[in-house]
Amino acid sequence: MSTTVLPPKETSEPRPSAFAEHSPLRRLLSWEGAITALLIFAVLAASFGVEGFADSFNLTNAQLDIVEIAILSLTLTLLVVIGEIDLSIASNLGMCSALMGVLWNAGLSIETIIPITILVGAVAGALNGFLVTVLGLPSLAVTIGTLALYRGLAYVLLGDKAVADFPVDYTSWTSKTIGSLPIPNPTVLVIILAIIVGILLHATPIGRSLYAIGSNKEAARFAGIRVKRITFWLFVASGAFAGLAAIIYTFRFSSARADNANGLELTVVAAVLLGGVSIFGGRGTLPGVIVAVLLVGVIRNALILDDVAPDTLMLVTGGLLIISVLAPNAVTWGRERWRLRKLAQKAASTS
Amino acid sequence: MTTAVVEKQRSAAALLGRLAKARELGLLVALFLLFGATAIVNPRFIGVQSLKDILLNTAIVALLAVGQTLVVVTRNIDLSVGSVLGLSAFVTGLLFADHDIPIVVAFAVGIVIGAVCGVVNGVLVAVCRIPALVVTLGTMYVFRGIDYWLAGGRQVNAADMPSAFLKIGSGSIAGIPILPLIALVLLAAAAWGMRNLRSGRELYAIGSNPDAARLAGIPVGRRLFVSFVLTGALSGLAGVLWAARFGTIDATAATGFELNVVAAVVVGGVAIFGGSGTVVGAALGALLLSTIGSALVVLKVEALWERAITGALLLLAITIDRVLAIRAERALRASASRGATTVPNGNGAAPPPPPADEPAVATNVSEGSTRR
Amino acid sequence: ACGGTTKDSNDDSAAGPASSASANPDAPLKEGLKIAFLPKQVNNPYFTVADKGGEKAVKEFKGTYKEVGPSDASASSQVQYINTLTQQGQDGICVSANDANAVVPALTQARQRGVKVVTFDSDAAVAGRDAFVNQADPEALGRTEVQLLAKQIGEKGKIAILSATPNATNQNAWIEFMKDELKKYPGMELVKVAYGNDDDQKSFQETQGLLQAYPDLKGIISPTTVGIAAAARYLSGSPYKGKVALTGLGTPNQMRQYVKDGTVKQFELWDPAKLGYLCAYAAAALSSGQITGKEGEKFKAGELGEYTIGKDGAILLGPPQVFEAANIDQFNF
Amino acid sequence: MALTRTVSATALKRFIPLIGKTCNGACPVSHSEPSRPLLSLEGVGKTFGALRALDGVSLDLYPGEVHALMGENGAGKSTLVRILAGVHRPDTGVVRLDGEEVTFADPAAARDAGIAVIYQEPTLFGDLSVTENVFMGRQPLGRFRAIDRKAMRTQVEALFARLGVALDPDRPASGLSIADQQLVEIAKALSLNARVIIMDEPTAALSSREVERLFTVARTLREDGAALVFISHRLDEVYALCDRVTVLRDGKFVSADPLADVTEDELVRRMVGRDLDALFPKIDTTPGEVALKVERLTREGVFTDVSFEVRAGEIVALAGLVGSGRSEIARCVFGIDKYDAGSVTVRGSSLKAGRPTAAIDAGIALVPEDRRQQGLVMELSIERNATMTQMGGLARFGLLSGRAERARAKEWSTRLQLKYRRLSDAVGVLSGGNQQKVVLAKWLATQPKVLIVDEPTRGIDVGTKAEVHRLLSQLASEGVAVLMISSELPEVLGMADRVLVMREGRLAAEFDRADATEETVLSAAVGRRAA
Ligand SMILES: Nc1ncnc2c1ncn2[C@@H]1O[C@H](COP(=O)(O)OP(=O)(O)OP(=O)(O)O)[C@@H](O)[C@H]1O
Ligand SMILES: Nc1ncnc2c1ncn2[C@@H]1O[C@H](COP(=O)(O)OP(=O)(O)OP(=O)(O)O)[C@@H](O)[C@H]1O
Ligand SMILES: [Mg+2]
Ligand SMILES: [Mg+2]
Repeated sequence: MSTTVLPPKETSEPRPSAFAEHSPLRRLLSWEGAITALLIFAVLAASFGVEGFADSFNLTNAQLDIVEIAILSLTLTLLVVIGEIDLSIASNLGMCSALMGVLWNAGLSIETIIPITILVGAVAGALNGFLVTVLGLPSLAVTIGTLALYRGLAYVLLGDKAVADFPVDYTSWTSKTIGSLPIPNPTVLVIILAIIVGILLHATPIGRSLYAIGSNKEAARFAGIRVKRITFWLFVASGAFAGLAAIIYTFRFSSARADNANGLELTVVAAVLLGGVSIFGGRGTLPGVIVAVLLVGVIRNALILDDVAPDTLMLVTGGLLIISVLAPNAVTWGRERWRLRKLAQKAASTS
Repeated sequence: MTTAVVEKQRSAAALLGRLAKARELGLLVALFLLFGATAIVNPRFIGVQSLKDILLNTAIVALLAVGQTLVVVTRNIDLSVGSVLGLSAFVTGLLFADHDIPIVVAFAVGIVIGAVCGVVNGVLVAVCRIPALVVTLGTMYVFRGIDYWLAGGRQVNAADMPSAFLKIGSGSIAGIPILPLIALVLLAAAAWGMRNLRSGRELYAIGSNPDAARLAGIPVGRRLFVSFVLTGALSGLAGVLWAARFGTIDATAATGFELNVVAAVVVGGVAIFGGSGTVVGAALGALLLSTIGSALVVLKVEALWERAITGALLLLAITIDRVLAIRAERALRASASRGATTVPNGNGAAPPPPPADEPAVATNVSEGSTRR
Repeated sequence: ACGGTTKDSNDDSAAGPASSASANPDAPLKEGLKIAFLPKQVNNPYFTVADKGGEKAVKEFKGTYKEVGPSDASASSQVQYINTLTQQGQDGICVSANDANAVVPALTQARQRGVKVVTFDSDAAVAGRDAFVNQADPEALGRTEVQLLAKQIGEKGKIAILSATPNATNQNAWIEFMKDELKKYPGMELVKVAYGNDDDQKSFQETQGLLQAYPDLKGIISPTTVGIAAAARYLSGSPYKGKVALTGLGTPNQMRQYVKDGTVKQFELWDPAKLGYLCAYAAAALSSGQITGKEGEKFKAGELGEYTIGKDGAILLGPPQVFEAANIDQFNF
Repeated sequence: MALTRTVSATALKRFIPLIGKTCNGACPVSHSEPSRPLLSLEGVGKTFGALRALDGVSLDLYPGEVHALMGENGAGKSTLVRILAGVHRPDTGVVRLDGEEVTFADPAAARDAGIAVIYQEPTLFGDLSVTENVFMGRQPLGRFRAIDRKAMRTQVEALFARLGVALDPDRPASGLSIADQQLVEIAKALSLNARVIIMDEPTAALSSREVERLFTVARTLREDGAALVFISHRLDEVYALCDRVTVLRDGKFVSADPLADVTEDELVRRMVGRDLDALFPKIDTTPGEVALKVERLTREGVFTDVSFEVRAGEIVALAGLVGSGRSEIARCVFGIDKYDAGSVTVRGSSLKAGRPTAAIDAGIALVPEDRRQQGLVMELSIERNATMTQMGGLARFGLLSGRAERARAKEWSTRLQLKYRRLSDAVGVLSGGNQQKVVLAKWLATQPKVLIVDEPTRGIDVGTKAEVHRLLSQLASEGVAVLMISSELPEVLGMADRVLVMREGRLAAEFDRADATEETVLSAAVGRRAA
């Protein structure tokens, strides 16, 4: 259809402004920019102010400390962007870890256990997805339910036992670094996954539709976006990532236990929100979340290394989370005040 | 036709209303079945002592569920209740241990601490407009951090507290344990207020449609603020009661308790996205969950299964809720006849019927051609 | 399993760094040793007392003491602290492991970097530490608890155990010995092992449930301080007070109330301060080269006197203290 | 409940404002006036970001008048209403009530001052009963400051009787049709006994009977001395009800006159700022192949056994009463809802039910009736909204580039003469008419073969309306099959090649352009033989 629908008459082209579209200035003022600056500052401060921080042994371990958080935050970002939430991820991780123990004890090979674990994680995610999409239940309520259910199943599976005799080839893989660089293997995995998820979210039609879904599900449906299907599969992905995180966790600690990663979901949620993803959906970027995970990791590591007490750590974690949302609000508020004051001055001077 | 239609609509609405009440009814039925089934296995489960114990176990979580309902109906959530409880409980214990304060002062201090925490949450949510989930997730860490900092590894024991105070936690008045009595009184007050006070109804309005609430002149910020402060105060009170009940308090008291509370509220039929649900439902939800906990022990179910069963029940509760709601909606749609919303002689009302020859058409004919 | 890595094909031989150095029993304790205490969880009063004991010891041998630890009792956060302690170049770490296995890789790394690792209260896998300060011989503890209860109930009737979490290593070891000891008492029947998850409310509820499920229950053993306190509180406020015997492991401060009001007759516990004290000396002895952790080596632990390392590097603190109305006021922890 | 105005002093009764035609709003009320304005705005300005929504606007409202506020989409009418209602505070200028300068801190303050507002978008509480909705925040109180439910119920019944509404007061507000929602809003405003009643497009979703009923009520209120502000894009309604008219253009005051002094053409010229072209610029086309064929389509309880076809180059209108099921058919054809029986065929190949993606692939586009909820994602930018339907096509190797999106969005906003500041602005800040253009852009960019438009000009000003009509006509002439659902009969008669009439979920009649008249279409819609 070669439409020349309407003869272009007077066009209302916007004047180019200093704040054009994607100007670097604008980007810097965004939350992602601010938090990146904060990260750089934190790294510099830690390197110079905290003894032993910049050491490669410490850096490697600092990365390992946030591997599972990073993996879980990838899919949680997608879910929060579409306005859903998955609080069952850590329980799912625990259940998958317990399952690994059971399967290992049953004599299955690790090579078989790994895909089964990811699959079971995905199935657990699919249950969330089913309840949310088919029955239309709010994901917050559903995943609080499965949070209890999956953790409970973990105990049912492995009970009071711990399975610890996983093969050394696998358990030591998690702490091996790439050559002499301070980059352990799991970090490489996280980077690959982050790139994949990042491209999916920011450069593909599906990623774009996630923002539409997060802002207005009905309008998204009317635009031909398969809201339910996408939602369902994101929950499945979230479950599969939890399964993957379970494998890494279990190998990293060489310990399959039912209480693995207990309570980790709140840390992940906090990291995602700190990364600038709106809890109401429709807003947020993956780089922001990655930076937030790194920031949390760096701050924790540096403070622990500096012998700061856990109560301070908690205050910092909570405070950071609140400030992350408070700061942008305050900036907007301040700008508005400034604008009104200027208007009032102008009115006063003209009259 | 008109009355018939209205009648139909009425009955459908009544059905919906009944369903809302059915929620509480359903919980009662579930409780009844649970007690019955467990009693068959072990008759002592419905003995006086056992019932007392169950009520005692429920009292504190029910109190928190009532508070949580106040915020959840406004489309908010308070995840910091566990931390507030822990902080208030520890400070109460500390004051007893180090300063020998009178019991009344302990209650006052606990409630004030809770209220102050509520003020922090309230300001951040209502004034700074930060989503409650984020705020209270943050303050959950912050309040607990303060608790840890105050405690510094200390523990307060029953011996440090006056026995009159500890009596509140386990004693009875006229055979009824005190703790549930306190919870019941506050529950009744909250239930009455939520139903009969303007401000109570306004909480529902805010949760149902926040923008419209603002336009309707409801002081949304103030209401949210007050509901967070009340929730905080209730958590603070719960902290004092916790100290009285458990006798041993350290900084970790009630860690993770917020999930139990939210679960009780959800099982109690309070919509997680606001607008509907009652405090009575929430309290019944709390009662059901703690009864399940006790019943599983009595039924000698493997302890490992308990958590899984709780989770499954939670899912079951919201699923049943949802299915019922869908049915009710369908009933409503089926009964509402098409295009019958405007009725010429509705209720034999005063205004004269429009001229019979003017068709009621969904057209607003311009240029005034049909309007003579 | 078809050709992959299975449990059978995987004969694990992940031994820690072999301590090749030989012990010099006459070496003096070094001054200025940096000894860190890493409890399961900070803010846990039991560990606070234990660590205080450690601090006292470290002061005695003029070292630098510090206590760090996670706010939640999870293995992963403990690992984070082990790594930082390693990074900080501590001379010795006294750790109570949340998960016997999960801490091993981190501890192994620490030991490779010259840090001496002594576990206390809750052991890590042997490969991960140089020595383990055992608060009580699991066998003795398990058996004495049964004996304490047997005496109180006249060796007859149903009994239950209220434990901590289902996978608490300590408790499970003790429970095994309790079961074994019970074989000697044909009149006593263990009807259930309940788990209070070291959570006060849960333990309380479990006690209540036990009594409903087994109305003719005669006694409860709770080998965990949280559990016994909760159970005592339940009993003291219920008609079962005085009728159901309760014993186990508890701190005198928590239990004083219930011993005095007659709910509990006897219970036992080691002195956690001594545990920490001994652990600090063991770490110092290791760091100074007095011992290497081999069976049979001896070292002096300040005012506690001389200790000999037993099998698998275990150092036994000594018999537990039994508390009762007559002596409870002499203790404050 | 007594709805009569108690304030109505005899002096105010039957007052008809007589203001000189040339008076330009800001001019002071002359001394010969029998009354001073009840409510007035002076030089009010309001800025959103960099957008000047209102710029020095003045307005005088006298007791006993119905004052029309007119202007194109985005002229600033709703913004002015929100200022009067205390939702926004003006950046500049003053509001006077009874000659006193006032500042409304919040909507409650305005309400307490006697100002009632019916907003453009219904603002109901879905979970609460209709009764509670009417009285929220001002429930009658009984003992212990508890809500007196009985009194509340009686008052609501009286209100509904007065409005002739047969709604169950106890049913929850969720699930009410838009018309019913609007009626509840009106009842709410009436219950306030307000001195100033502002109605922002209250009739957009009402049937003519409901409109007439509303007008009767409005006239009574006027008799009783209230001041009414009435906003509508329908000139006939304005002329039927109003006494004076204030026109806004681009946020600026244009004129304020007694309606009797302004002709329709003049009014339109003032609003648009230029002469309008023909209102229904229908281009004659010869229909081609059958593009959309609907056979015996049924959705239980909604519509039954509906068959029709639309040919390429043809505009087929679907007329009928509100709630006759027209929108539901569109939803089913497009795959939003599933149908229970029947089939939909697009250019020879049958369409899978319940799959909007399949419909889009087959070349169907649906411009839905509720643009805020269904048409647009308000928080997203104009460009994202405009390209939302073509992301697959814009992607290269599965990846999208922002540049391609922007180019595509720019192309279409230029074609449709969209008024915007930046393409990256959220679409929510646009005015209603411009939002509708974004919806059109997003679907036209898919180059559809079958275009379904549901109430394409609802809430759109005359100028934009004419543009939309020209657009539809041009699309048809280019071979697009257009199915137009509309509640505006002139639009139906002016644009359609064929008119299908729905009644109670069934297809009641079909008329050719030549046979379709107001009489025939109306009769078919209500089920009577043409007189
Ligand atoms: N909250 C807001 N933020 C930013 N811009 C706004 C806001 N509200 C209105 N606007 C802008 O102000 C201008 C005037 O809008 P307004 O809603 O008053 O128009 P209107 O005359 O009511 O139009 P319509 O007839 O379409 O309802 C529009 O350009 C609109 O985009
Ligand atoms: N949002 C809604 N919620 C509940 N019922 C609705 C809603 N919208 C429409 N309905 C009902 O669905 C039925 C069919 O409505 P539909 O919108 O298809 O009719 P229509 O002929 O297109 O009328 P309209 O001119 O209002 O669009 C009506 O009974 C109507 O009241
Ligand atoms: Mg408007
Ligand atoms: Mg419609």
